[in-house]
Amino acid sequence: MEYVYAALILNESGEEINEDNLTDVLDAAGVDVEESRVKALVAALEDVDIDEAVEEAAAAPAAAAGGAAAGG
Amino acid sequence: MEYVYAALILNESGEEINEDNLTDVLDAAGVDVEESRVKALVAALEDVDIDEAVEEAAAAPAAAAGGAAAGG
Amino acid sequence: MEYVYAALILNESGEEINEDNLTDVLDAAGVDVEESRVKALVAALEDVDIDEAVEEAAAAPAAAAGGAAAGG
Amino acid sequence: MEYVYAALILNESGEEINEDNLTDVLDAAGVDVEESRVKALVAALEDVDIDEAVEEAAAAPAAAAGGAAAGG
Amino acid sequence: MEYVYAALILNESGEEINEDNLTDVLDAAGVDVEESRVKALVAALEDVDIDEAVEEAAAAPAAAAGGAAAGG
Amino acid sequence: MEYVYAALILNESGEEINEDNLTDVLDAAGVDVEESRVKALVAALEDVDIDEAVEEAAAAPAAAAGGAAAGG
Amino acid sequence: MSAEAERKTENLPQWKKEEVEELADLLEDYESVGIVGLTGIPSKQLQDMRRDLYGTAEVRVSRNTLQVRALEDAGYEDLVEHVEGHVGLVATNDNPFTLYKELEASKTPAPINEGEVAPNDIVIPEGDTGVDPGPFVGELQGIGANARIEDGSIQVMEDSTVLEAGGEVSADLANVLNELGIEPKEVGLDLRAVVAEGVLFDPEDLDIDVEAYESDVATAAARARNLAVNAEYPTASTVPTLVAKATGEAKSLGLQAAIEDEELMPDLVSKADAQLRALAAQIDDEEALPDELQD
Repeated sequence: MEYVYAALILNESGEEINEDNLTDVLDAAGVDVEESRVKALVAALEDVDIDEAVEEAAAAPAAAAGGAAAGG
Repeated sequence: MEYVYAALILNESGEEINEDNLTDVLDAAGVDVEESRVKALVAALEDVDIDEAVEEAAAAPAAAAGGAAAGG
Repeated sequence: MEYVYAALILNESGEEINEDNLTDVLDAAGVDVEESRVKALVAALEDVDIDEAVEEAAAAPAAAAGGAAAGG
Repeated sequence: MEYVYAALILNESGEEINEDNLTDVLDAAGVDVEESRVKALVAALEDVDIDEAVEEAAAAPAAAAGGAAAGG
Repeated sequence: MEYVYAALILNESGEEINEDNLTDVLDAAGVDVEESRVKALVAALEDVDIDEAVEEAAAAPAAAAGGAAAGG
Repeated sequence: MEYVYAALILNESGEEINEDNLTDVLDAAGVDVEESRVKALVAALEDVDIDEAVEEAAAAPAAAAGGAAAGG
Repeated sequence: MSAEAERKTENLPQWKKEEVEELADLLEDYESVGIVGLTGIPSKQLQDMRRDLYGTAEVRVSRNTLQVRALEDAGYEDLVEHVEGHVGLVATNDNPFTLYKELEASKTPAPINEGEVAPNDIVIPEGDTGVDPGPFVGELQGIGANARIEDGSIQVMEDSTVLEAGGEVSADLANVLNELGIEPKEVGLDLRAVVAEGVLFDPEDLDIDVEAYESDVATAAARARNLAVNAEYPTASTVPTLVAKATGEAKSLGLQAAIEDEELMPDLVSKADAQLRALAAQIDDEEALPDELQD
């Protein structure tokens, strides 16, 4: 998921989510960057409203956290 | 959440989650890094097993995708 | 199921969901296409708002996946 | 989701989920295929048991259907 | 969490949530105050509507279960 | 709730939750301290397992958020 | 002692002077002073209570007129109106709320006599009275208890309130209660009012709802958690939630954008499957669907 996290950081910092920026972030984190994944990620995010997608998760923030508990 | 995302990238790449590495990742993403927040995060993570936290979150994969929204 | 997936791909690519297009997609996937089924599907989808159905389901897989957990 | 749909059609027709086959299906559907996404998809699916993933989702099909109904 | 409690007291008393005030409150409580944590808190709270943020559930594991149930 | 927050700080710092300490914390926060409320809080908390109550809140914060009776 | 107080006591006989002085010392030595009702406490029990309170509070009993004088001299005018009936002074350095709790906890049940006023509802509890069949069943019925003979003894069929709070105990009721060993009174030092550091507290003020405070503690903790998580302030207790939130966000984005990530594939596949089923659910024609999608 490191590629997705990298995109999320760029989204918060307001930088463009392009191949160069993603590669820089992942490089800095010591990730052995695969160019095709970066490309694919940029393409996948092209028409997506990231803030909206993130917000949808926020609707169930703990859902994730509480998964185990909820199952019990 | 950019600080947390950065920690999660480092966690996935297997790099140590320390002040220097976090700062590098955030810098690369164009984040105006606040040292104190980096410090606070590192300190907080000292007592937390991040893998466990991630795993617990993963236990409820779909919930994050909007389960709560559907319920709400 | 492959017939319905083929319809979903056409829906996303913006191509018309007609017999020719469905047959092309299924052919390309190595499916031994049954003409009558293609006809029936095209007719059946005429009155369906595919985007709506798909969107609703986007919320539901979560529910589905979570359902098991919650039930457990 | 068209890339995922394409993979699932191939999975059902019993064809191999490789770059060529995916590209063929998507091409036939009029999708402007991005090679990098195809590559990334093939790589990502390498260790995934698609049938298992589908079965898990199917384990709570009522939830999915019900979700849609409730939303409708 | 003592730093957060201190911020909440200041929020209720109407005093500014700054480093000096937080340090005073924590000092008075016998806390061995770490400047970086105080700074980090002030930074984190800068753009936050505290009254709103305290009411917004940050973790509601029950919601996850409910979401799934509602879907079913 | 500022009185309760003050008690929670003392609880975390390991200081005794008594009138003097509570008054000091609240004073430092610029609260116009009512002695009788401090006294009542001290007496009431003698019978409350604070750590347990805090933990319960962490498990079901949404439920707890409704409470606010006495200290508010 | 102030000059004014000196003057007030000068007309009293020597023993009274001494007693007022003793009371004055008591009032001066402690931060909080209150009036306790002593009605119905046998003197032996009072001795025990005073001993139990040693180190916490001091109880002094004296003539009411002398208590009033001592209170007035010491500036406790607010308490004077509570000096009525059989009362004593209580003095403590403890928190008055704590004192009230301790006094309430030390109360013990006691029988109630004919002519006394019920301090609370008097209830004959459901169950076997253990009394052999006989005229007692009539006595029970006479005071309003739902009683009858069953299985060879007198049974009360349901909890029966036989006198409401404030009612006067009749001779018959006192007899029945005595026979059953029911002690409806709570006897003990009954705190009527306290002045602590200048503030007057009534029993209603002092009767704190511990559960409400407990719920406040939980609420305060929940709010702090919410704030810390929503403001993304990491602490040992909020980091797991923040991590979960971040992974949830990444997952949500990944699913929405259909990002080709290994971790996301199972969820993407199930999402596709769910979409397929949702679409199939809208299709009426069986011809159009494979068997596995038909209802």
